[in-house]
Amino acid sequence: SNEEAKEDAFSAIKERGYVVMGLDDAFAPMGFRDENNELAGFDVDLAKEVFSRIGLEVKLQPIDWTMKETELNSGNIDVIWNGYTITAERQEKVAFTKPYLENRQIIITLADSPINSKKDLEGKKVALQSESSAVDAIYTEPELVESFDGGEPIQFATNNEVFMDLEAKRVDAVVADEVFAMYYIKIKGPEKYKVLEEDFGDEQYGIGVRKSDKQLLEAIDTTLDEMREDGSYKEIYDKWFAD
Amino acid sequence: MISYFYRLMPAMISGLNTTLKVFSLTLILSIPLGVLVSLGRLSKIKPLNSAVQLYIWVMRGTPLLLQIVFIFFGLPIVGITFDRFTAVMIAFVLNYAAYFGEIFRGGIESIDKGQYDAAKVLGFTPFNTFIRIILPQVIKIVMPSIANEVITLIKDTALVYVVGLGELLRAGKIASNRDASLMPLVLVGIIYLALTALLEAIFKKFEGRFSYYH
Amino acid sequence: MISYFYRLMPAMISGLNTTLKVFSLTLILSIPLGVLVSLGRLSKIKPLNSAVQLYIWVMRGTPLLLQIVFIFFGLPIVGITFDRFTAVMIAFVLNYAAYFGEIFRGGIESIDKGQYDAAKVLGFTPFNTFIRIILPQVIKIVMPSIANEVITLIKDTALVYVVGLGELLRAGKIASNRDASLMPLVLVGIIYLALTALLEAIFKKFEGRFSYYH
Amino acid sequence: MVLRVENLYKSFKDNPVLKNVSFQLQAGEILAIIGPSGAGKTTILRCVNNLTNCDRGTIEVDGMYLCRDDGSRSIYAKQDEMLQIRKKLGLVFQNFNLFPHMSVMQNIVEAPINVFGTPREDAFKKANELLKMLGLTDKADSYPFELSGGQKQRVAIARACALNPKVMCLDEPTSALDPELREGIALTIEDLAKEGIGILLITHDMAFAKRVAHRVIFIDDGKIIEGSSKEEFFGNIEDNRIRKFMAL
Amino acid sequence: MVLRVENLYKSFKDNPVLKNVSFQLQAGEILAIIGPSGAGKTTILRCVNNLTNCDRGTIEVDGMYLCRDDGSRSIYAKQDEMLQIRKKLGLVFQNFNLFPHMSVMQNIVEAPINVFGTPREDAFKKANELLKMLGLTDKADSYPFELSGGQKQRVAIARACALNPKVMCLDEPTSALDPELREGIALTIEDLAKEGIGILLITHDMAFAKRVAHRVIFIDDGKIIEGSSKEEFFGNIEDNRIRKFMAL
Ligand SMILES: Nc1ncnc2c1ncn2[C@@H]1O[C@H](COP(=O)(O)OP(=O)(O)OP(=O)(O)O)[C@@H](O)[C@H]1O
Ligand SMILES: Nc1ncnc2c1ncn2[C@@H]1O[C@H](COP(=O)(O)OP(=O)(O)OP(=O)(O)O)[C@@H](O)[C@H]1O
Ligand SMILES: [Mg+2]
Ligand SMILES: [Mg+2]
Repeated sequence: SNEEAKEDAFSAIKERGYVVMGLDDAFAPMGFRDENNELAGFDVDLAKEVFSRIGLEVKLQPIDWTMKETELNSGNIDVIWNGYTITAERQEKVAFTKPYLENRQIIITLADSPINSKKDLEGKKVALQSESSAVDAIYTEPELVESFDGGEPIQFATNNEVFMDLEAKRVDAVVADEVFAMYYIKIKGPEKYKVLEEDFGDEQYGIGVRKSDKQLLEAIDTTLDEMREDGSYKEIYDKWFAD
Repeated sequence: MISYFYRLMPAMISGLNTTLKVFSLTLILSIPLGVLVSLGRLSKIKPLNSAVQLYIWVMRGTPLLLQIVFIFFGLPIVGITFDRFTAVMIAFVLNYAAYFGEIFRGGIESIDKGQYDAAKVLGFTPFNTFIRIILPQVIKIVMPSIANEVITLIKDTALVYVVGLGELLRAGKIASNRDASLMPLVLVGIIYLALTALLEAIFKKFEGRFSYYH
Repeated sequence: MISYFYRLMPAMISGLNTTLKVFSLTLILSIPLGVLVSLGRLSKIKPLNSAVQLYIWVMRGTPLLLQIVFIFFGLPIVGITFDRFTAVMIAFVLNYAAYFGEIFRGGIESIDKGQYDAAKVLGFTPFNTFIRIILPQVIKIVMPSIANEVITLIKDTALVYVVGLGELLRAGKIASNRDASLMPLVLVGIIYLALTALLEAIFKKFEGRFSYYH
Repeated sequence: MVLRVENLYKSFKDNPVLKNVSFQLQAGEILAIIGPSGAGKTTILRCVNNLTNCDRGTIEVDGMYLCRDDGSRSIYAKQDEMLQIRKKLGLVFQNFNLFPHMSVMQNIVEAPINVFGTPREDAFKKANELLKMLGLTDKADSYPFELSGGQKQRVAIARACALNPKVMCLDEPTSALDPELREGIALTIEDLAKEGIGILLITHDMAFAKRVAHRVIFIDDGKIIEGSSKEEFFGNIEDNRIRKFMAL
Repeated sequence: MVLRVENLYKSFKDNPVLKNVSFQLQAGEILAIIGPSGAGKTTILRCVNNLTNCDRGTIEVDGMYLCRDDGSRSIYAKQDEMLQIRKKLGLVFQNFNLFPHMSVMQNIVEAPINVFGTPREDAFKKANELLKMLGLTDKADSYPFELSGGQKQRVAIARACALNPKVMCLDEPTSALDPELREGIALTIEDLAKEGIGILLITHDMAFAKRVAHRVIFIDDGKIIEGSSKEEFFGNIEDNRIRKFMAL
């Protein structure tokens, strides 16, 4: 495709002085609007710091998550940075930085649920967010998925609805990003939920850039490494995820 | 690309299945209900008239999406729980009946008063007058507006995603996200176009059947 | 809850701003365009008629969402680039003109042929016949169907999220996700209801203005 | 007596159109109502057929009260009673009001079959007889928009005659008809009267009124000016206004 | 000569309605067309006013060809020429075709103001004169649905008279009118003729034709059976068919 042929845009970005970062503004706590209608979140804070070290301002551009790769490759945005899980299919379309955050797909039930392990999910209704990496994660164990009530998971547009359906008791368990789930549970009251010990495996968040933008990729990777060493990464991490 | 489309087909067909089920059930139930709504809206019985106006206001005044959310996620809070498909059908039928009702009302109001007079004089009951004299003339007039709503409906079925039912557009989005490609959405577009072409052909046939008189 | 709603208001108002901008611009442009579309659709000039039919088919046959995606993300591939808002407006106006066009067509077709005869005999040009004799009678007939589409439009504006523009429903969803609560969506529903009540009042007034004759 | 109208009043907005109209119609009688345009003739027929509510007055049809003056306003019959009264009444509209979506034949048989439960075959037979009598046999399958003015008018007459009312009202039934057809209509009306049907006929055609009516009433500005048997009426017009009206 | 119709043919589907109709109309002449219902009278007027396309034949209006037979079919005038020809023609419809969304006054002044560019005041003045002449002054602000049959018919006549055509066509202009008003219409028509307008009049009212026409043509089954001056026509009817038609 024509992406490979494109020039490295780094010098052009440097010249204009800002980088456009695409994010889904409904994805708490990675990127979302706070009560003052300002964009906030872990990714937002992290990106601001990274790019200020590179010497660039950040323009935050909310996008529809379905359109993220298209937005990137058509040049509307320069980076996708919003809890963007690294997968093989995506690597064909975009270049990923080194992983900057670990995530797990955890299983949550209501506190009084008899479910205590993956095995107990047999014959039960399980919900998760569609188009999320939770879907890929559970299908790493296809027999288990087939044993669910209905032979497949129930998919909702957002994790918010996934949890609401759990509360309405129409599903017995949900599988969700640890990052989001912990945020949600914290708001709703941890005593209402139970997180199983077993999970559906790890995954990694990376930052996506155009394949031609090798210099930008390089610069982000180097800066993130620096920040891990000097402790500023941990500072931002603690702000959002420490209890 | 053809072979890629081919690989997408099973998921699409399973999505299409839900789409068509919601579509046809909604039509079958909401069109007759819409006729009743229009009659209620035109009724001179004050409380009935006001109730129907309120109903139309709420149904048109909030997005169908929110209505589904309310019926599916909101009602359980007060102890009324429907399964997914039932909740969706209730919301769709109630919503579309309001729109159809207003279309029929417009048609009914544009019928010459002399037609009612003639029917009355011939001894037709109000019911028979409506069924045999007014409705056939109304249908001719409102057909293009009805077609608009029906074609909107085929695409509105996509809203069932909110209760976790998979349908055509969702199948396309899932594939699009997975393969980081817009092609599945293009395929969905083609399928919608084909369905619409079919519907338009049906409506044209219908309009033809009514064009024998001026 | 009131104080919670109060805190949500700034975000809602900023969303509402986009909603209303898209809504009013679309109306102002697509209703006159819709009248032209209906005339093209009724034209006896074969190529024009076919072109308009094709246009209506494509516009109604694919979801507005996909049309926005196509204009914003698809056209740049062939070198035509619009900014977000322009792309949205093009898609909305073209889409709604098709729906309005079909509604007007229904109205025009239901006008008694004698009205054209009378206008012709009095020497009216086709243009004047349409503007002075036909259109005023058509508007009376199609008002309820037009109201349907206008009220749908106010909610369809939510689709601008696909190009990343924030609007009312989006603002509600963001707050709903952030606060893990349905309340922001309830607030959005209330705002939509208020807007619809306003629109319905306007339409009622309009219908009243036309009810002086049968 | 098949129809009795007493002290009928009717206004549109502030415009009084009927001012104390009273008359009676016997079974088998042909009563012509004549009078200038806008006098209120059509309004009388509309009141008698319950298409317009009167303000005051009593209307009695074949022993049943359609409405009854109670001293301050007019009380109308209940719905089921009204349906029964309606079946005793027939009306041919001045502007025909044919059903545009039905063929001539359907226009005629729809009511007999669906309202009176006449067997389909009988209804079609009767309709064919009427069409033949009115010279419309070849138009049975045409739609109203394909008919000439006089053809529409004849279909409207056939449609009303297909039911067997006690009182038949005809509003200008010959306005679009040539002299030849007018004679046909006159014969048809006389046949109906012979069957005991009371005929209420509005016409501007003095020759036609003279030809067919048993009795004539003249109405002007919402009031009955003179009413008498045909011979008296045409032979001996005393009122100046009427003389002027007729003197052409 | 303001109107010439030659060899006019017209069929609806397979039903031939006009079969070789030819006649001429002079300026200031009043020509009555009489004949039975369904004979094709309205169809002739519709062809002359270009509301229906004829199959064959020539129609010439005041020196301009509306359509011209070229030996196999009829060639119609171009659009701009047609608009000019149209301004020479006026028509009162059998079923009036008033504009329901306009008051009586608006119905009358709309065309003079918007088509002929008559100054508003002049148009209203003329309209008021016409309304007065036709006894409708108090109905100027009424809407068509508020009018009686005869009132509608008079508005239709006023609307056509407000323009000054070369040829005025009237389709049963007195069908809903009483004898008094008929005389008024007769005078109106004579006034128009005196101004040099050619009048084409369809009527079933033989007395009216006798009263007002200079010349009469009788049409039956799409063919002209006889045409002659009024005196000859009414004095000396040779054709059996016509005698039967008139003998009532
Ligand atoms: N649109 C049409 N389609 C088919 N047939 C038609 C149409 N218009 C008229 N006709 C037929 O053409 C014939 C002549 O009609 P036309 O209206 O010219 O009659 P007319 O002489 O004016 O009669 P009347 O005195 O009853 O008005 C009639 O038999 C009628 O049924
Ligand atoms: N719906 C209405 N609203 C207001 N005025 C009306 C209405 N219907 C009739 N009128 C008025 O009532 C009067 C009587 O009308 P009606 O139709 O009874 O007259 P008519 O005697 O039948 O006259 P014609 O011989 O012209 O048909 C007229 O002046 C008319 O303008
Ligand atoms: Mg009348
Ligand atoms: Mg005619």
